[in-house]
Order: sequence, then structure tokens, then C-alpha cells
Amino acid sequence: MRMKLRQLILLAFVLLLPGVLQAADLIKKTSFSGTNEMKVLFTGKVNAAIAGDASRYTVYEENDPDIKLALAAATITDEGRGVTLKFAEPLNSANTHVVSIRNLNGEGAVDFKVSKSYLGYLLSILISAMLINNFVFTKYLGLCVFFGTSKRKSTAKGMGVVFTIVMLVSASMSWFFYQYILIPFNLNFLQIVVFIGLVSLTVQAVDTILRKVNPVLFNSFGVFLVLVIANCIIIAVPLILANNNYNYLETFMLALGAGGGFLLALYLMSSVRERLEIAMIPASFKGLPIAFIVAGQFAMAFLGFSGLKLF
Amino acid sequence: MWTVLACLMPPLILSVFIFGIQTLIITAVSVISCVLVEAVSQKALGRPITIRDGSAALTGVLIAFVIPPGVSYLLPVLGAVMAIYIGKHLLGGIGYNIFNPALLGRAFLLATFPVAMTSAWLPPLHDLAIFSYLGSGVDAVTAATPLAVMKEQGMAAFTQAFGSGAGLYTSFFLGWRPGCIGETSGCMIVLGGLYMLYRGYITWHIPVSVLGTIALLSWIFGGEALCSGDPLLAVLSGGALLGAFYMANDYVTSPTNKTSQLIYGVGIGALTVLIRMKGGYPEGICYAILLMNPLSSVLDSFFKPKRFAPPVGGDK
Amino acid sequence: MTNTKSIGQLLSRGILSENPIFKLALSMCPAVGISTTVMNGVMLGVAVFFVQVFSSVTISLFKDQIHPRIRIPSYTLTIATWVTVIDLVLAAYMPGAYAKMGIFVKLIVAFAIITMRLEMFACKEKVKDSFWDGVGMGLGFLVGMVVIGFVRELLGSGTVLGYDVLGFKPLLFFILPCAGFFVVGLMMAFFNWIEVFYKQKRGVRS
Amino acid sequence: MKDIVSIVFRLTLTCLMAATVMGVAFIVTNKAKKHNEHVREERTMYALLGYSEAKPAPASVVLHQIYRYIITEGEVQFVSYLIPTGSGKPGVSNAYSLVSLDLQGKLVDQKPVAIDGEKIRGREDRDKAVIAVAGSGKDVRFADHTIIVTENGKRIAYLLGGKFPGFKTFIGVMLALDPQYTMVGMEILEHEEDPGLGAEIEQDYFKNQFQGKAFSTLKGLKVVKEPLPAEYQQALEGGIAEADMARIMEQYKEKDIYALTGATISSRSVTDGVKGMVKKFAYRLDILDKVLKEQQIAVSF
Amino acid sequence: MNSLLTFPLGGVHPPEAKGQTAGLAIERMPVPDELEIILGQHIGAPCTPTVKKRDVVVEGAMIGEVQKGLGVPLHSPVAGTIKDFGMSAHPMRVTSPSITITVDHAAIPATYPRNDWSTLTVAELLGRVHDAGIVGIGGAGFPSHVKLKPPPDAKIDKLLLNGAECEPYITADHRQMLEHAADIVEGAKIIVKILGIQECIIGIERNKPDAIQTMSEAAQAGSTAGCRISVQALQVKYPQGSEKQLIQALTGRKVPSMALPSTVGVVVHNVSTARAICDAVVGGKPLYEKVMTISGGGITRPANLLVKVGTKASDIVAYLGGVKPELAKVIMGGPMMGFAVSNLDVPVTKTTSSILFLTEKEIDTRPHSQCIRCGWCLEACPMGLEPKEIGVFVEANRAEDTAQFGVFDCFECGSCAFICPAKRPLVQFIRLAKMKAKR
Repeated sequence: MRMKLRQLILLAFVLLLPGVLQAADLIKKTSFSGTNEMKVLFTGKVNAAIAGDASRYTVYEENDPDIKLALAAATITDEGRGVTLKFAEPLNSANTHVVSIRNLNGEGAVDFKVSKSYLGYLLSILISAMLINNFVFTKYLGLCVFFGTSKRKSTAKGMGVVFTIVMLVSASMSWFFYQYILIPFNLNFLQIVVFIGLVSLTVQAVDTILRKVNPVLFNSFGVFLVLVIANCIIIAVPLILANNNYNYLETFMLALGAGGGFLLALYLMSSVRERLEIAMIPASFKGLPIAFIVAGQFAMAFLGFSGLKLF
Repeated sequence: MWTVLACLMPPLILSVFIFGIQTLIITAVSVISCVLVEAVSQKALGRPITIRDGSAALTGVLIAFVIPPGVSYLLPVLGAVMAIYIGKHLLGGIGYNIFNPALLGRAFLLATFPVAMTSAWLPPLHDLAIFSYLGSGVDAVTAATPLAVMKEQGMAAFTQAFGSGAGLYTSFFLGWRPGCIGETSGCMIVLGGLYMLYRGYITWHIPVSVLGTIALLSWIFGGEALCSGDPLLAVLSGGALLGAFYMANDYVTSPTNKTSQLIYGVGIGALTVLIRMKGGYPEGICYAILLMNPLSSVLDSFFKPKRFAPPVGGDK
Repeated sequence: MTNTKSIGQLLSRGILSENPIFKLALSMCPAVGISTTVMNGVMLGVAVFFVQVFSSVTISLFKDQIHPRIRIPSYTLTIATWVTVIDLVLAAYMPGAYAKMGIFVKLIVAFAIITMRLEMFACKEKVKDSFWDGVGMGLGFLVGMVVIGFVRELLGSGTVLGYDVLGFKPLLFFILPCAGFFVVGLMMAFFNWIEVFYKQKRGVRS
Repeated sequence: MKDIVSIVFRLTLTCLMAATVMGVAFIVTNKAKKHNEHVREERTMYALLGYSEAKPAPASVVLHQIYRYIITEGEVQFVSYLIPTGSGKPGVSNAYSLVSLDLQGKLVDQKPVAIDGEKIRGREDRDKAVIAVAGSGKDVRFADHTIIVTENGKRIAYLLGGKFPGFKTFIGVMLALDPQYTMVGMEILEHEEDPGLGAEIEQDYFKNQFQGKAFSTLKGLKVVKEPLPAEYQQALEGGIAEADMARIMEQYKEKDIYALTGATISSRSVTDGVKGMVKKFAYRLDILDKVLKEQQIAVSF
Repeated sequence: MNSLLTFPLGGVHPPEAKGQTAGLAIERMPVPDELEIILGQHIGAPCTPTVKKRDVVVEGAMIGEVQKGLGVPLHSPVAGTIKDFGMSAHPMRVTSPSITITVDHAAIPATYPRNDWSTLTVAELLGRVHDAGIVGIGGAGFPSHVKLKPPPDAKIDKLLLNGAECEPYITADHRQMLEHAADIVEGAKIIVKILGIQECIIGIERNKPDAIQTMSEAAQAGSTAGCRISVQALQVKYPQGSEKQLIQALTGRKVPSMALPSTVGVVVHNVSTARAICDAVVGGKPLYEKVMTISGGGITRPANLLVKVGTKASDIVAYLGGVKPELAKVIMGGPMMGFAVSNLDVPVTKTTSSILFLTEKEIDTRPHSQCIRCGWCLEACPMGLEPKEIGVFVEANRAEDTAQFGVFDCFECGSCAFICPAKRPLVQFIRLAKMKAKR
């Protein structure tokens, strides 16, 4: 199972590569910084006289080609490889900006787009689902299974891993169904039935394959498969991706984040509950109530991630 | 416990001269409510009442130390309930709490009174007028903490507000800057911390790894370009010192093994810098410690103490 | 399980002795997630109520036709159908409330409580009993949601059902996500405590 | 074998029945749902204009939808507006035109668009219609949507929606301006700011500060980190007599925006975002009006 | 004397408190009227009496014998009459079967003339050690002849004599090293011969410089070509005197968990055991007397006493002028590993090395509180265990799950309980855990 996970990660990496190589040859990296700054990093050294000349730049938001943004200054940075564009007004980083530099590369103008990087966006989906909006601690999904399987670390690990894998497979299938069957045929109202059906199908398939391929693994992880269906995260992820119209990569990241976040939450919780087992909990709090209180404390700690903007 | 409390007295006394006499009142309210909550919880849960061991009082002082000096006196009371009852006694009393009670109290207060907890800062006093903020004075003045200025307005505004160079370090080290009650005076915290180190109450592992990581990562990522951040400033501003010496080091919630202590400290430092630079709050050490707390038992289970000699043929 | 149960018994079981939230601790997600106001609690409670009642009745009606080997898929399908219907109805006629509940309405499909009632009760009992059982369970869930919602709304925003009763916002904390865990945990403990308390009292008397 | 047949048969039957139930539900609710989709949005718009359920908008008040598209053909870009040329009354089949301007504000062409009055509100139908008119080989991109409000044919307000980065994620707003681009009101539609801090932007005492700011003030609007004066707060929250309120609002008309305590970044985001939106809108509408006037294009507003 | 050696892992530094008795010469205590000799004096099977009621015995006569299993014979410390077979108070086991002897004060004390042992064979030597009833005097009471017969596959190359005496208060070994250095070296030579090796190291903590001096001289005098005896000064650290720790300090070898020192080629004996072996082999004197330290602030006259086995603590108290009113706790054995006794009728056994009369000031009477996970016990534990976890598990009634923490490696040195800031009775917890986890 670990092998499979590694392959999946590798696959994701290969698929993500085009995102890294998005810009034109000349431009290595672009980003927004602060409220009214934009940073551009070129692949090599550029002519400082041209790149540092604010009057050679034309910058506008992609949707507003008729409104050029007023550039206050262009400063050469990174030993001639980069330039920081300072604008008179704050930028709206929600929108894609188009930057055009005249005569930078001999004739004509060099155009490129500056937006929040797509790779960063993908990673932020992952991080968000895992930490910032952890499905268990901030979105309260999958609680029944969460409290049910977090009593022992071994159980927690098993459940988390099985869950993540089923999640990846079923979310991918759900995305495919949603994009190519439900939407084109206007059958959106069937999404609940279709998604839950696909989850059951995935669970059944994983069950059968595991039983055949690796009975040892099945013995240790098989019991969790049934529980996966009862976990609302597994049905919530397809619903979220349908709501937000995610593409496949985004879906994959969301599923990975949701699964990883669940695994993380389960593991942390189980280690804490193993410790609580030997503690003197008041009688009426024994069992679930104290688990809820501890989960609340976890949720409070996870508040620390709120507002985290990595990319 | 009482020794730790004694080590916390110098920063408290200095805070009176920095922010005025109300810091003393807040601390007193906090300590009294913590002790009361502890006594009531223990009574209600049928446990022996152990308020004399000083742990509740210590939590009280620490809660007061991590809230701004201009808040209402109600806040520490609520924080005490969260910290002592929910955070400690429901989980089995002292020794069984997973999260640092004082920080849990702070996180609760930050969630409940976000405005007060993020804006009730006071500009430090320079003329020993320790009564000037009492009563109606508090509402009229506000200040911004160094980290908030740095985060919201950038380095230029920071330099404008707090100066630069040796004077800046001196005033920060002494404590003359806006901040939580007990976190500002670096010198007193370090003094108390060194005394505890000398007495063997704490070991160097956690404070050094926390502060080292904060300094290193701030130096690498903290500035305009790579490796241009100011590590000393990062350590002196915010609650880094208080957190490293008194919060992260809390016996109950930190790992016991030395290796895990180092990893734990590095984790706290890294999360602190992450939240400071990318997160939603100007200061991150509170949440960094809370986030690492549950990991301490996990770390301890990975790094067992070195056994004298394993049985022949390995453990059964 | 005895076959003869009065309507009162069926109802009280769902609401009190086997309350799905506080006693069985099933379907906790919405109990924590959207119980920030009484209204939210009522809305989701009603949705769950209808899904539970409809599903119970449906399964009870067709219990002889369901092949035992496809029992669980049939339940899932039935629940999913009714959830879809409720979802569509809410989206169409109560868009405001629907928007607030987010995906939780759709998530009713994964509620363990509904499947459990179908498996334990509806597939064996008469339609009428199943109906009342469904009503009991649905009401139990509703009551739980309302209680939690009431506490959180009152403490968090100082209002009840949107009406300002306190005039100020006491503790913002309670409308935050993490407070849901605390409220549910404390309430569960409270119910446990009451149970123990009454048992002791009764024990002393007899 | 018999078992399997029976299972398959029953499962199929169950599925069919389920599908029937869901299908029926879908058909029954679909119309109401579609109708409801825009109701909330419209309610916000009317609320911004000062109408409510108690005081419904008179029939003479008409909302004219204007959709802006960016059409790219090779290196050349046009800004095209899909504007109503008919009577503009909802429910009445309208005539729409696509007016394309070049980046300097000169008219390129004007083509009628065949689209039904209700359908124009659906993104897909509208995009299809515009692409059909623009011709093949061009990249057509929807940019934004603004509304011009007329009463008896006279412009009384503009409504514009927009989105900009807040402290956490994005903040979606809808603004109402009068014909002189003075702010009439603002509504926060979506945001994920911190409860108790940035989330306070949706409170009256913050968002109503924008009310009455003239275009000239708005252009240079800043955020000040000062406590909100008590009387201004009362006026903003609307708890006092109307005359007093008007006086106080007048008094603070040219003041900057008072930042929310503890949420300066959110306050600044909203201020900057609103400023940018209004400035762009004013610039474009002036150009569009000029072109429409020069070319004598009959529009419904 | 090269750099001071010690064991690397764990260890604590309790206040030594040896000053009260370190300078006092060993003093022979007059025999009381009656002795109670516990039958189970050592690890292994208790003895079966070989005498009957009203039998008259002479000093050194065998009165008990182990019939089956591990054990050594028991001898009468005095001449007298067997009065009764009964139950005596016991420091660890509450009560224990014993023989009561009425002392015949008129009898002439036995004498043991020294004779040459160099002609004896190994088997004969071993027989003498066994017949003299010699057990490890240091504490555990392991029959010495068994230790001297290591398993045939073990390659023994070193004998270590344990003169560390790391327990606070106790000075019995210290005094014996000062006063009977030659006997100890003689004993070492006997053991070396029995084991068929050539090297013996005597480890002494450096807080006994006079003992190091005396022993070095005696060792030098006693060393021969075939038997090198040396004295090694050790750092002062508790529990240096524990077998495994001493072996590591002196040889750097680590005895694996649940294994005997012979697996690393070492045999360890206490210095006083070596003296007893010398007495047994050279003079044929059985082990029935014991040098003990009586100390602590609660006794009127602290002393190092030579006491007959079977003397009751109350007799010793009476001899030393009674206890002081501030006495709070009586401990048999060292303060770290000993057992508190509530009854002064407890008789001295072959392994009792001290009786301490501690005052309120010398012990901590504060009630213990919950574990705060400070981790000090982890650092103090010389075996690298986690006493805190064991304690918490025992408190949660899950003692049977403590085997995972290596509870059986613990030799109950008490370092953890000493260092514990919450004053938790960790050793008691561990003893309980051992009892339950076995099952």
C-alpha cells in the first residue's frame, strides 16, 4: 500500500510539472508582494537600463486592458536578474495582471502574465484541507469514525491510510463522473446517489483487490474499509469539488489533503487518547465526552493555522 | 513550582514600570481566579485540594503574562476557567493535561475577545507614572506591537516606530516596547530562565532549540531577500523568550526525552516563524506551542531513553 | 426488542433514552458543525427528521421485497433518494436557509443514525411502528440540535432564534467552530451525570 | 443463479423507483430553484437602493444589466459591452447589442445580439450568444457585470459587484453609486474574515462609513487607525433621529474610513478594493456614455 | 590511580550523611538474651530447621539446611537452647518463620584458628563457602557458592570487589575495609583461586580516601604473580554499588538485561562477602555475624556494630541508648533501597547492612502528588527505564501492561523516587508492577 501511495505522489508530481514551467522562456518567476508591489525574476541578467525604466512597462489587469496601471518605479533586484515594480495604487491580486516590457529583448515587447501561481494554488488547496481547514477540527466532518477509531494509535494509522487511499480513488472517479456524465447530461441532481454509489464501489473494489493481492494487509486494514463508507468526509469531498468546479489536479489535491488531514487528526488524537486512558477522568466525562473536549482543544490549537497564506 | 513563580516575579515587577500598576492587578485577578477555579474543580471532582503546590498560581501568572496590559479584568477570570477546569482538571488534573493550560486560556481569550486581545496594547511608560493607565486612561491610548507593525506595515514603519540599531535592541531587551504583560522584558525572562537552568529545573534543550530555530529561520526568511532577516530582533520581539523559557518548557506538556525535546523545540520555532510570517497572527509562539504539545507524547514514544543494555537477542 | 411498543415509548426512546446525539453519539458532525444558532439546528433537524421518517416508512413498506443480500445498498439508495428530494426542495423553496447549511444537508446521506434505525427497526417492524420510530429518532435529533444551538447562540451571539435577548455578545467563542466540541462534550457529560444521579436516587428509594 | 437474477431484478427496480422519485422531485422543484437563484441577489440590490419588502420598488424602476466582455483577436483587444437596447423591463423580450470599443475608447462596431431576456442572466447562454456575434477565431472572455438603474427612464443609480483580496481569502461586495458616482451604499456579499475581527466589515458601523462619499473623496480615500467617534457610530448604526443622522453623516462625509480595531488589514482591503472598483467603473462608463452619445446608439438606459 | 571511573547512564547524588559513623571503629555488640533467626535469610528456598525444640546448640552449629533448591545452611550465632519455632517480624514480608534461641551467656565464645588454605582444591574451597552459609552480604543475599561456580560456557577473567558503598549513611563496608583490609584481600585471593583467574579489581568510591589508601596497601601486599589485585577509585554517584553499574564503571562491559555478570566474564562480590569467605575458608567460621551501621538523627548513639544474626532491632536500640523523640522513620537497609519498618522486633539477617533511625528532617514526609512528567526520573534511572510511565500505569490499575517499559530490568535502586519532585513512591509502584506484570 505504501508503494501505491508513493507512485500516486510521483504521478501527481509529473502532472504538476507543467504548472511550474508556465511562463515564457525569459521569465522565471513572478509574484505579488505587499499590497502594491510585483516581483519579476528573469531567467538571466537583463539590461538594467531597460528593465529598470518604469516608462517601458505597461501593466494592466487581464480583464481591464483599457485601464493601464500607473507604475511608480521599477527597481532592479537580485543582481540584475529581477525587477520589482512598485505601483501607485494597491493591486488587486485576485486578478491576473498582464505586464508588457518594451524593447527588453531587442525588438517588440515581452508580454507575460502575473497571477497567483497555480502550483501555489494547488498546494494551498492541499495545505488548506490538511491544516487550515482540517476536515475534522474545523469542518467537523467524519466525527463518528474519528471518535470511533482514535482509541489506539495502530487503529488510527490503519484507518487513516485506508481512508486516504479510498478517498483518492473515489474522489478521482467522482470527478470523472461529475465532469463527463452528470454535467453534460444535466443530471446534477443525482450527485448524491452517484457519489455515494461510487464510494461504495471503491470500497468494494479495494476490499476485493486487497483480499486477493495482499491478504496480510487485508487482515490488518480490511476492517476499516466498512467504516470508510460511514465517514462523511468521503462524501463531502466529491460534493465540495462539484460545488467549486475543481479540475482534476485540484480534486486530487483536495482528496489528498482531506485524507492526510484526517490521518493527522486521527494520529494526534489517538496518541492523546492513549495517554488519557491512564488519566483520572471524572466519571461522567469518561469516554466520548472527554474525547470531545480534547478535540475542542485540538481545534483551538489548529486555530493557529487560520489565515495561513503560504503561497 | 514556587521557584518558577519566583523567577517570574522580576518580569512582573518590571512590567509595572513599563505598563503601569494595572498589570499587577490583572496578574492578581488571574492568580486568584486560577486558584479559586482549581479549588472549586478539585472539590467538585472529589479530589484532594492542592492549591498550595503553586501550580494554579503559576498558571495564573502565565495567563496574565500572555495577555495585553490594557484588557478588562474579566478576561483573566474567563481564561482561568478554560485553562484550569477544561484544560487541566477534566483531563485528570495536573500531569495529565495535553495542552499548556495557560496557552489554552490565551487561545480561548483570543478567540473570544479578538479585539481586546489584539489591540489593547499600551505604549510603554517612560516616567514611572505607573498609575496613569488606571481607570479611564486605558481606552484612550493604543499602541501596536513590534511584530504587528512589522507584519502589517513593513520594516520601514517598524524602524520609524521603534528606531533601529543598538538603542532598539536595548529597549527591547529591557522591555520598553508594547506587548503582553510579561513578554516584553527580555532581560528579566532570561535572568529567570538562567537561574532555573542553573538550579537544574530546566535543561537547555528546549529553550535553545526554540530560540535557535526562530533566530535561524528569521534570519533566512525574515528579510527582504534571503538571509537578510534580523535574528536578534526576532528573538527579542513577541513572546519568543517567554514562550521558550516558561511555556515550551512546561514539564507536563513537553517531551521528557532529550532528543524529542530538541525536535519539539525545533518544531515550535519553525511553526512560530511560519505563523509570524505567513499566518493570520503577528505572533505565533502561542499556537506553535499548542500545536506541538500533543506531539510530545508521540515524540517520546519514538525516542525512548537509552536502555542500559537490551536483553540478549533483543526485546521480546 | 419487543414487538409491542406504544407510540409514547417509541417517541420517548428516540428523544430521551436513545437520543442520537447525546446517547448514541451518532451523527455528530452537524451537531458540532452548524449548530451555531437555534435556527440552523431546527432546519437541519427538520431535514433529518423527514429523511428519517420517509426512509423508515419506505423500508418498512418494502421490507419483504428487499433481498437480504442487498440490504445495505438498498438502504443507502433509499436514504440517498430522500436526501436528494429534501435537498432539492430546500434549495428551491428555502434558498436562504439552504445556503447557510452548506453541504450538511447532502451529508445526511452519510448519517449513521438513519442507516442504523433502518437496520435495527424498520426492516423488521410494521409500517406504523416504523413511522413512529422514525418520528422519535428524528425528533430526538431535532431536540439535540436545538439544545446545542440554543446554548451556542445564546452564549455566542446573545440571541435566541435571532432575537436579541441579552443585548450584548457574551462570548464570541461559542459561535466559533471549536466551541461546538466543547458544548457537545460538556452536554454529553451533563446527560451522563443526570443519568447517574437519577439512578442513584432511584436506587436509594428502592 | 436464481438468487442473482432476483437480486439484479430487485436492485434495478429499486434504482428505477429511486430515479423516478428523484426525477419527479427535480422536475417539480427545478423551476422554483431557477427562479430563486437570482432572487437573493436582486433583493440585495433593491435593499441597496433603499427598497424593501415593506416598500417595494415601483414599476418605473428598471434594472439594466450590462455585461462587459474582453474580445481578443491576435494582438488586438476590444472591450465589448453587452447592453440592452430595448425597453429593459424584465420579463419583456429585450433587444441586446454588443458594442465593441478599442482600448482607446473608439467604437469598433455594434452588433445586435439575439438572446432572450431571461436567458441573458445565465452565464452559459449569454457567452454562447456573444461568441456567436463576435465571430470565430476570437477569444471571448467575460469580464464583469454592472447594473444601471433607471426610474422613468432617468438614471438614478449604478450597481456594481466585485471581488478583491481580503485579509484571509476574498471579499465579495456589491456597491451602489448615484449618477455622480457618489457612494449610496455597500453590501458585503461574501468573505471569510475572522469572526469578531475582520468579519466586522459586514457590520453597519463599518460598511455604512462608505455611504455618501463623493467620487472626489473616494478617489483619495484612506484608512485611519483612530477610534470611531461615538456619535458617528450611532449614526452609522442608525439608532438615532433622522435629522441628527443626516447632520452627523454630513459632518463625516469627507473623512477617511475609520479602521476596525484589530482588523486594519481587512479595513484597508475593503477601502482599496472599493476605491479601485469605483474608479474603473467611472472611467469606463464615461467612455461608454460618450461613445453611445456620439454614435447615437439607442439604449434603454 | 587513573581518572575516576563511573557508570555513564543515570545516577543521582543523594546527601552522603556518612559522617556520623565513618570515624567510628567497629564495636562488638553484647549478645542479647534471645535471638530470632529467620529461616529465609537469602534468595532461594528458606531453610528447614535441623534442630528440635529444647535442643542445645553451640556457637556455629548448623541449625537449618536447605533440602531442595538454591540455598546455604544456617548456623546458630550463639550457644544456647532452641526455645521455639515461630513467626518473626520481617522488614519486607511482614512476618516470616524463624527459630528462637535462648542465649547461654555462660558459654565460651567460639574461636576459629587460621589455617593454610593453599593446599585445598577448588571443590573443597567451594564446599567451605557453602557450608559456612555465605551469601552476598551487600544486599540481595545471593548464595555465594553459586556465584563462584559460573556456567561452564562463561569465560570469566575478572573478579570485582564492590567497596563502593554508595548508599548514604552506611559505613559498614568502609569500616571493614579499614580494619580488615588484609582479610578482604585474602578473601579475594581465595575467590580468584576458585574462579581460576588472575585479576581482581576492588572498586571504592573516592569519598573514602582512607579506605582506598588502606586497601591499596593491602592489595599491593597481597598481590602475587598469579593474582593481581588492584584498587580503583570511583566517582561518587549513586547507585555505583549496583552490580551492573559497578561492572560498567570498572570494566566498561554492559551486562544484558535479565542476564548474569558472568555473561560478560565478570564475577562481583561485596568486600564484606570477601571477608566472610576469608573467615569461612581460613578459619572455618560460618556466617552468623554482621557488621552493621546504626545511624541517623533519631538514634542516641550512632555506631558501627558487629551484631549476631537474629538480634532484634529493639535490642540494638536498647544497647545504643534508645531513640530520640524526633525519630520519624526506621529503615532497614540503606535509605534508598531499604525498607521502612514499623516494628522494632525485626531481627537482623545476614543481609542487613544497616538500621537507620531518621528524623523528620532527614526524610520527606510531604504527601506525593500526581506525575508532572518532568522526566527527572528518566535521567536518574541507571537502567534507562521510564519510571514515570510505570508509576502512572500502576496508578491507573494497568500494572500488568508495564512489561513494555522494561520493569524487570529495574533493581529498585530508588534513584527515581529520590529525584522525583512530586515525591512519588516510584519504587513501590515498580514493586507492584513487577508482581502484577509477572502474571
